[in-house]
This record gives sequence, C-alpha cells and structure tokens, in this order.
Amino acid sequence: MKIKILVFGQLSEIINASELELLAINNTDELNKKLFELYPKLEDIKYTLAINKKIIHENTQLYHEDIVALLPPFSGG
Amino acid sequence: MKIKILVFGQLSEIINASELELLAINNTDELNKKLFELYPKLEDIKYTLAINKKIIHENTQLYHEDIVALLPPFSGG
Amino acid sequence: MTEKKKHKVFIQGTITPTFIADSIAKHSGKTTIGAHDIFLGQVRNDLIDNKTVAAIEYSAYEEMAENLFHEIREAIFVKYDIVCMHIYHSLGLVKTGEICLFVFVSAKHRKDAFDACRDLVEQIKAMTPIWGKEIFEDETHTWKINN
Amino acid sequence: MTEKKKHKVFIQGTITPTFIADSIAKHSGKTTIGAHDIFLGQVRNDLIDNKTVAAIEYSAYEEMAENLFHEIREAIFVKYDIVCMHIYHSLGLVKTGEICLFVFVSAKHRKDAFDACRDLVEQIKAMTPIWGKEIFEDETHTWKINN
Repeated sequence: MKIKILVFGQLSEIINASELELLAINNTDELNKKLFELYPKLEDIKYTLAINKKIIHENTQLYHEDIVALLPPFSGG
Repeated sequence: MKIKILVFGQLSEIINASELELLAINNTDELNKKLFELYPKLEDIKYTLAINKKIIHENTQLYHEDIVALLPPFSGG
Repeated sequence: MTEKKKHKVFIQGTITPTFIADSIAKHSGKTTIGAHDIFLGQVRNDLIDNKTVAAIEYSAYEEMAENLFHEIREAIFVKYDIVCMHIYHSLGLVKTGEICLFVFVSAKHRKDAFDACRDLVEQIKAMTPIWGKEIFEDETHTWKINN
Repeated sequence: MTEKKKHKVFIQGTITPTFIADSIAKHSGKTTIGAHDIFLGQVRNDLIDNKTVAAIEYSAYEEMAENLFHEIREAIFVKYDIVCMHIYHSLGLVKTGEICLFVFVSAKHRKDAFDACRDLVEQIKAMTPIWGKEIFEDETHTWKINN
C-alpha cells in the first residue's frame, strides 16, 4: 500500500519537498505520527489534511494510491 | 423682493420651465400656495424645497434674491 | 480639505471601462492599500408598462450635488479607516448596458473598503439631487424611481 | 452547470487594469444588470519585523482550489439573486501595488451584488488552498497570515 503526500506552503520548507510517498500507513493518525517522526518541526505548525482533495477533520482510513495533502493555514487573496 | 425658483426633474415638465422668478413671497408656505395656484398639477407630486442649496423641512422665511429649488424625489445612480 | 473639494463627480455621458481601468492603475503607487471595492451602476433595460427602457437621461442640481458629495465624502473619511475614495456620476444620456455610476473606495483592509463603499452608494442614491429620465425605445419617457 | 466549471480562476502574475476593463466591457450586452460590485485585492507594502514586503509569491493546490471555487460559485448562485460572477486569483509573483484578486459580481439590484461579492471574498479567503509567501526587499521571506 502506497500513499502520495502533497506538501504546500511553509510545510514544503520543513519537509524540503513538495511531494513524497509513504508505504504501509493505514490511517491519518498513523500518517501524522510518521510525519512527526520524520520531520519533528511539523509539530510546531497547524495544518489540515485533505484526502483526494477533500478536507478531513477526524482520523480517516487510507487506501492504496490515496493522495493526501498537507495544508497549512490558507492565505490567499 | 424677488425670489428665483429652480425647477428640476419631472417638475420642469409641469411648470414647463427650468427657472422662474416670483415677487413678494415672504416664506415657503406662501411659495407653495402660489405655485399650487399657478400649477395645480404640482399638488400631485411630492417635492422638497432647498433654499440656497440647503434642504428645508419646515416653513422658512425667504429673503430677497434667495434661490429656491423644487426637488422631486431623487433617482440618481 | 479644500483639495478634496475639487474632485469632479459629474461626467458627460457614460463612464467607460477604460476610464475605470485608468482609475485603478493610478492606485498602484499607493502601497498601503490592500483592498479596493468598486461599485458600478449600469442602465437596465427595464420593462415598464410594456415598454422597454433604451436609455436614461441624467440631470442634476449640480452645484448643490457637488456640495453634498463633498459633505458625504468628509463624513465617510471620518467614519471609516480608508485611504481614498472616488465618485463619478454620469449626466446626459446613458444607454442600456452602459455605466452611469462609479464609486471606488480603497482601504488597508477589506472590511473598511466594503463598509464604506456600500454606505457611500446608499448615501449618493438617497441624498444627492440627481434625476433619471427613463427613455423608452419608442422615445416616450417616464421618471425613474429609486428604491 | 458543467459550463460554469470551466471558468479559469488562476492567472499567472498580477491581474492588470486592462484585464479588469475588458471584463467590465463584456457585460454591456447583459442589459438585465443594474449593479456590479468588484473587489480587488492589492499587495500591500506591510512592515513586518522592520522589513518591508516587496512582493507576494502565490501558490495553490490548484486542482482542489478549482473544485472549491466551483462549489462556492454554485452556492452563491443559489443564495443570491445575481446575474453573473467572476473570480480571478494570481499565482506566482505579484509586486506591492499590484492586484492579486479580482472578484466581480453582477446583479439586477445593488443589494444582491454587494451581499454576494462580500460573501464570496470571505469564502475565498477562508476556504481555498492558496498560500502567499511575503518576500521582503532583502529577499528573505515569511508566510502570509490572513485575518
């Protein structure tokens, strides 16, 4: 099982990439835990997750080839 | 004593002029009375008076060379 | 204060998109501005008693209107935190689909721009001695009523 | 409905006054319109920790933003009695004094134009995945925070 992660805004400076792939992640809680291990500075910044372009607010099951976006606070306009 | 009357909007169609002069008018109540005598159709249309570009809402003394404007409801914009 | 008084509001005929673009472009040097709100009034082809409006002919008590525009401007500057404000209103004939009113408010933040622009438009409609004669396609006319 | 989805929101670089003028001019054929409200966002030269913003570089999750713009549009059309609506947002570099957001709402009556335009701007700011990187004159940067 493979998850594609898209990284935006200031998070891309912490992760130092705009895209990454993670394997064997079952849900978004696991994903966040994994990300905090890999990039401890992520814990300092509030971000929201979107799965396949839909924002989620609770722990959500992930499936093979899901696209998860890490969205820091929006600042358009 | 001479008062200059400026006539605007649809009132100019009733009075058939955009300007007129009246003599020996002491206040705005007298002015309205005189106008209704001269142009009975004026009674059908709500209008406001301005003396020297200031709107008045009560009977007001008039002085020589005052300029009184007859203002039908505004419809700018 | 006296400088503000010089602002010319009335424009003969319609207000063109090019005129609006030039007005917008002039604000690029004012770098404290973060938000503009622009209101445009456009002449509608209203159907009144089965006749279609083809144009509006605007007239005004110009001197009195200019005094009032000045007073309204001053009060808006006191009431809202805005950077600048422009008002243009047509006189004479404006055809359906053409623009007859251009109100332009700029502020640091959008809330002030929105609040001030709307307030300004309402005051212009309610308080300034301007009249619209709605001219139908058959050349008869009626006098516009604002709501 | 599908036609509305085709609207292109993102524009590379600043939105020019000429582009805005062309957009206004295109509405002269829509003679049921009586009122336009236009909101423009302009890049401010904010002072942050003693450094002056020289430009903002915008990025977005474009596919997701386009879906959201579509949803926001549909909801606004249901909520207000408006004739048409256009949204343009810059991507990439926009310098101070330049325009980065252009929201254009047209309606028969001014109340709907004002209400819908403001609602639209607030929703765009709150809901669409767009980010502004504020670039200072010394080429360092910070990430914009909306309020």
